[in-house]
Amino acid sequence: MNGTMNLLIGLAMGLSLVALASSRLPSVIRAAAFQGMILGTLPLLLEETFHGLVVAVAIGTILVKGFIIPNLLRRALRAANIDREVEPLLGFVPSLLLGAAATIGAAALASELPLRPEHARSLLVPGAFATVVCGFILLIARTKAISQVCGYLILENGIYLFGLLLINTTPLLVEAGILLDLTVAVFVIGIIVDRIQREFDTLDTRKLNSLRE
Amino acid sequence: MTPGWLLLIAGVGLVTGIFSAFKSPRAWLAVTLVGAVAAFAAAVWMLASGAVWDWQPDFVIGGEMLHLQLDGISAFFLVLLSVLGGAGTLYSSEYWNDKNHPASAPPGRAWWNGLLLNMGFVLLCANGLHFLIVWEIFTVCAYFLVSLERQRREARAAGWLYLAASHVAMICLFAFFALLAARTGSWELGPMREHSGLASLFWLALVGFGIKAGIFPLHIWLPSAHANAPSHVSAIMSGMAIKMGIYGLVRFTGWLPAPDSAGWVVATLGVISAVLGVAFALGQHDLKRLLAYHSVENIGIILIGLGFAMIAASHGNPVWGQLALAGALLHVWNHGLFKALLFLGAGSVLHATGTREMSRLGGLWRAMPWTASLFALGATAITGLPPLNGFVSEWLIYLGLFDAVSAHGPAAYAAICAAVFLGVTGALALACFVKVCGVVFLGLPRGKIAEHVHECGWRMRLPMLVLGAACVAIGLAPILFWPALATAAATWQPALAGANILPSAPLVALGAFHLALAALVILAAIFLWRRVQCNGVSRAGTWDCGYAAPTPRMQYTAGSFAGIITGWFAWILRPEQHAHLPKEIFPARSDFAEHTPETVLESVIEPAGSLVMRVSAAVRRLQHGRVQSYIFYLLLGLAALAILAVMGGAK
Amino acid sequence: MTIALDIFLRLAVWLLLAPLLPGIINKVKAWVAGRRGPPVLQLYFDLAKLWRKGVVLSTAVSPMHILGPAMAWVAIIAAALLLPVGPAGASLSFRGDALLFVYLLAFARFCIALAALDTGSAFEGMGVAREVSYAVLAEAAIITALLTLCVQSGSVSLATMLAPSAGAGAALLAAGLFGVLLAENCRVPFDDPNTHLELTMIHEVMVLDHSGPPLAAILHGASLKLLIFAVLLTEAVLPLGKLSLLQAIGALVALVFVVAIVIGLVESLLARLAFRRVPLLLTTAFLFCLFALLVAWKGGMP
Amino acid sequence: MKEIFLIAIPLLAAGAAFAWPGERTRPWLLPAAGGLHAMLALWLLVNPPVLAADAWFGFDPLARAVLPMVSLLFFVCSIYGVAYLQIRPERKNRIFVTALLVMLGLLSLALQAQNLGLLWVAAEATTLVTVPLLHFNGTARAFEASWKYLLIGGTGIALSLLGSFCLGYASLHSGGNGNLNFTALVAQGASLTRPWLITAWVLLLAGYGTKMGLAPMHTWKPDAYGEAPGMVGALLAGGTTTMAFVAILRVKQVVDAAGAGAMTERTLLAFGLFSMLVAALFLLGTPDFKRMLAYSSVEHMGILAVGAALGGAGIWAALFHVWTNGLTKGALFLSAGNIRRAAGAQTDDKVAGMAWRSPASARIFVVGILAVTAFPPFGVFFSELKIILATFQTNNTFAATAFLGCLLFAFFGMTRLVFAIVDGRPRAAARKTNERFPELPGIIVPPLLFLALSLWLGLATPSLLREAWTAAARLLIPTP
Repeated sequence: MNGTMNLLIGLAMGLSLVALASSRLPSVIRAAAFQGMILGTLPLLLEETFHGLVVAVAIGTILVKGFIIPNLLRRALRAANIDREVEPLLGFVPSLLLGAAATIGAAALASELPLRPEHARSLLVPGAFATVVCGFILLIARTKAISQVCGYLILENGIYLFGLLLINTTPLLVEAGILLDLTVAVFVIGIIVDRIQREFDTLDTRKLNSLRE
Repeated sequence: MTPGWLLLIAGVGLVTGIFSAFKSPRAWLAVTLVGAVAAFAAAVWMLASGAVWDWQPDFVIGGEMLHLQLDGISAFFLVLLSVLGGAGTLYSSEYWNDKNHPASAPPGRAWWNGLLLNMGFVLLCANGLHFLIVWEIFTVCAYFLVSLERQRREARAAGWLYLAASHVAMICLFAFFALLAARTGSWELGPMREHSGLASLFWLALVGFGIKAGIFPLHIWLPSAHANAPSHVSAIMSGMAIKMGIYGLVRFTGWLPAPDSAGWVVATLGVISAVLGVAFALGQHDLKRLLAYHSVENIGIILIGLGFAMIAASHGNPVWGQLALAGALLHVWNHGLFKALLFLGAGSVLHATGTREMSRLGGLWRAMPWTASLFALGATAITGLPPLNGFVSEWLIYLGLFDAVSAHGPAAYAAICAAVFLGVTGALALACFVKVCGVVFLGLPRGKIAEHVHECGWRMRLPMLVLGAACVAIGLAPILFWPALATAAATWQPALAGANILPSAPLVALGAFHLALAALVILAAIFLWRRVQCNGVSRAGTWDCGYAAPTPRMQYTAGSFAGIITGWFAWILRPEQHAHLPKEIFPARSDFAEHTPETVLESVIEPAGSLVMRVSAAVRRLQHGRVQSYIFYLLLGLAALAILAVMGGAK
Repeated sequence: MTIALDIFLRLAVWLLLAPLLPGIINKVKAWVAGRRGPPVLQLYFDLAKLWRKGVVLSTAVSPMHILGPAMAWVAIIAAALLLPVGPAGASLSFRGDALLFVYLLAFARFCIALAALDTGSAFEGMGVAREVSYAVLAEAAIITALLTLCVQSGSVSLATMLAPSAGAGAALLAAGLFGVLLAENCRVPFDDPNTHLELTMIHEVMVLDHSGPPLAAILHGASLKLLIFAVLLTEAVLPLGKLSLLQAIGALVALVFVVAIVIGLVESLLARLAFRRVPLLLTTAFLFCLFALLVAWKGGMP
Repeated sequence: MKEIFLIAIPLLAAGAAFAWPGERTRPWLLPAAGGLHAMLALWLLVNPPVLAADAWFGFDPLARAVLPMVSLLFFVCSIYGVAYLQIRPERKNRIFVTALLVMLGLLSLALQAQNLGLLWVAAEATTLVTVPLLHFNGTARAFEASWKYLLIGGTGIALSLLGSFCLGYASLHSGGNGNLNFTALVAQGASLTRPWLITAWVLLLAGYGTKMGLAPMHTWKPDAYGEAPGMVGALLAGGTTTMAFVAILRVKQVVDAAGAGAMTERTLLAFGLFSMLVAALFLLGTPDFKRMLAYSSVEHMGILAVGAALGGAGIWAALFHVWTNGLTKGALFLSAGNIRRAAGAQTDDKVAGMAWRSPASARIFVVGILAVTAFPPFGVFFSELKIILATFQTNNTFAATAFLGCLLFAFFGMTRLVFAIVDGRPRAAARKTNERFPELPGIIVPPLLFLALSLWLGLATPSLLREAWTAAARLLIPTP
């Protein structure tokens, strides 16, 4: 069980690096979506017995993170007729190196933190931290609004991964909160992206700096 | 009728004045004057009886019980406040009336009453929190009064500078009172001399109150505020508002223990303020700015007295300390009276001519004999010349200093310096006021402005007469005012209460001498006048050594007059000169102009300010609108937080 | 009643003797220059003549032009009354009168200066500017001198301050006070009372426009001031308190006479200083007084 | 269970507003719901209900100490809102009114939440519901502001979720049963696993600090406050930030109970002072008077953080400051909104002489600035004085010095800008139109009400409130 999980988490970590290295927006979106789907299946692996609510969470996550949001993003991409190139503030290679460094750092940090015996051999904690940091790098190092949304998605994925630690004990309200909020957040972001497009004729957030000192 | 009721009448009068300020100027005038008279009566009552009026109603404001107290020191200052307040009220009813200033006169009246009311409350408050509250409200009222002419850029700038400097003072007082409350566990004020942990708080009080008082390096706000305010406001600011700083220092040096070096520092600051204040005054060409610098000078004189009184108090109560204290306190009154008189006179000149530039005035005595003679009286008084009041207080301080010297105590060396500098200050002030009186009122009118002047009306003249009469009265009969002085001095440090210092300062003899001198001066003047009339008078132009066509423009100007002395002080005055001197055989038009900058403000404060602004500009560039960087800042904050959390052994 | 008589008599002596001093000085100057010179009593004649003369007033002046000299004259007389005459003491004496004495002279200066500025003439402005500026330094010197006397005697009353012997610093104090005397009374090397080049004068230029009785008041006041300073100098240096009354008065008169002669000699032998050197000389006088103070301080240490 | 109506009333009203057909009558729902809410909140303030032991939300002492302020703030703003929406008929108000009411409901929920998870959900939902409020004006600048608000605020709120998980794991690791109720967490006390606890604190402080606007996470604030309508700014500055502050206080309670009080105090003090410093530096030079209010808000958040770092007396003073700052800011934002409309611009190179163009608003603005810069007798003076007193009582002389220095520079910056806008000659373009901005009672009375409230809070702090703050402080710092 743990082996499969670690494999999937490793895959998810790899996908964040893929997102960092992608030079085209659709592949970034695809990486994020695939990562979301992988994470969606994890709750099923955690439980010995299939709890109804857990199944619902898993299906919901897969649907939202894997299909709805990527579709929304693709729609925005098409509707706005955006140039599909990712314009990085920080080059791909440095981003990738940073992402790798972050992964190693996250693993190191995770080994500092005490874990319960059942989590001790799992990649959950380092995976979560690494994904969060990769999300941050995408948020900081990319100029296009859509790639930032993807960064934010990856960040949320990392947090979700971490939340799996608590899935047994905490009421699922927290998880439901993520799904709900994430959906609405991206929905709103989508609208705004749409509006930005209309107002500024570009999705380049570098143009969004009329509010300044 | 008890002091409490009188104070109530005063308060009610001033408050109703605020409300009637907008509707009925006459009602305002009446109730405000009634308030001033009532406050005066209450203060005189307390000074005469030597008792303390203490009122603690069951009434909470801001979480603290109201506690008002009128003791010797506060009554002493309240007398001055009520006299100047009353005089300024009457004066402003003509000077700043609705006809000339339709927009600013009504709010001006309201702020005026607010100022008087809150200064009165500062004197009465015996609770630190309430002291701070009314102190700040009085500052704000003064700010709105200084910048009453809001359409003038200089008035606004002067007002802001005042507000900013006052806020620095406020911050110091914030810290002072909060520390006091934290260390004593209560906001109640009162004597706590044995609480030796409070001594170091003196420095905060010195800066806080010192800014208000206009001690030399902290005086930066004072010249422009006094120059740009309406003259009745300048009078109350210079006569009373800066004295509130002195009140604070006197009050808290009396109530709290002071560090050993406090007296020395105060006296040193006093000497610096006195000499440099008058030096800067000499460099001014703006009548009101010049008077403003004399406030710095006189605050210096007061501080010399106070400083030596503190030194004496820390060395066990020698009589010379009491002399210095009495001199300082009397100088508070005196300076309030003659400075207000001078500012009101300057206001009258400004009212008549529309300019404060001395180089455009001259020969005003013809059109404004009352103003000219009352101004001359004030000038004589502020120069500290007998037989007027300025001399009496300086004389007391001198006696204290001389006794300190002959006592051969540790303060003797300092007293030598202080006495010599006090003498120098007196001589410089004399030079300065000869210049003012001569340039503004004597000689011939310098420009067209001075040709259409008119004397002010009785409502402006009467306050000046009252103030002038007070100056003369204190000068001629100082002994009458001695009980008030003794009560206030005894309240400062009860240890000083026992000794009678009149043998060391024979005020009766001095008063008699002054009286005789005044009588003789008048007699001699009349005698000589009649002799001249008897011998016959013929009129001719001023003899100009043979020059055929003298014009008023050839008169000595204020700048040339002060040139010798400002040359001695050029190291600090740093005058800016613009000269086109005649060169050729047939010289072209030439001119020479000299301007004395605000050295402390322009060479210290402004560079420091622009440094801060450069830092601010650099930091503000970080908010450049790029959201990526903003998220990066967030990450940096997170990292800093993590380091901070792990630091300090959070294992 | 006796006090009134006392005051009256002293007043008469002061007023009558004062104009003698300039006469002596002029005689000495004439003698050094090999001239016969004006009579010693010349100033008396001048004053009498001026007192009877009519007055020419500038069209610019205010009443201050006439009142000023009168007030200054009274102030100088009042100062004279505070000054003790040897062991006879002063008619009016109280603690702190030394300071009153200094400030009375300042008051006189104030009045004369205003009366001068009244004419609106550039020359008189110049003179007043110089007068009040140099007075600053003279004031510092004279306050220091008073402090010296105060340290020596432990008193702040002229009558007792001037009684004891001057002690070790006498010579220094004499030098300092002599400098102040020359400056305050506008003698060479600070000023030249005889010159008629307006640009170079201090005191004389201030009274250019005065005439008749006011001028008489000014001249008489000036001579009285000179006498006051001479007496002050003498008493500050000489231990008059130790002598009997007659001896003391004799010594006083003799020394005042000597002072007058020295002034005359100085005026004959020295040239007037350039104006920018004047502060230097006055500072020197101040320093003499200060050193005298330090000497007295050390001497007075218990 | 009356406290549930604090949440239900606004949400029901929001539903009604969404369905309401009349564009002109819909705004009246705001004061109606706001008034009911305020009455209920005040009633609960006077009669605090007993809190059920395991309740997910409830009117506990901390909610009692701050919620009535938010309610009052909303009520007065809603009065303003009616007049404001009437003078802006060109914008459809369905979403605006609905979102405002939802926001009130969510704020009531978040302030009452007794569970870490529920608190987070409410906070996140508040973030989302703010977005339509921010771009009510529909300008390009408003969209930019909303975008930044959402991205930075979203990141912050994500961090706080991660922090919540860490705290949950700390509880789980030390043998807890996964109950994230604050009482349960506090009960675990020192047994909470230390490294997770610290990680949780760092993330939660950064996350809710972003929401609150502590530097350097404050960057969304000037943009959002600068572009939002005045009343939204007031609600953000007085309501949302209060919610974030309360969240931090609640977490601090848990971390303190676990014995890491020194760390929470150190970090809060450092971030509080840093925020004040940054705000002071920005205030010195900013030319835009609405952004100025945002920096002032950053400064006051710093003050709150400093207060929270100073133990019981400090927390008491900070709760006091929540009231005084929130209500005084209300007057400032509303009058600044009026001035902004009257002038048509918001920087000092375009705006001057507003004392003539909109005299009442300009006067309220000046008085409000003096009030917010701690001039007595307004409330902020008293609360800041209490905080300074607390710094001295805890011997934090350095903190006191830095605190006072920052106050001073902030004062310089703010008065400079405000007087430049209020006084002076109106700019040439503005002079040409020469018409006065119609200052209807509906947009003048609410800010005046705020000033009156601020005055009343300072001069005559009701003993009821004092007692409520004391109870809250005692809840957070049990040992005095």
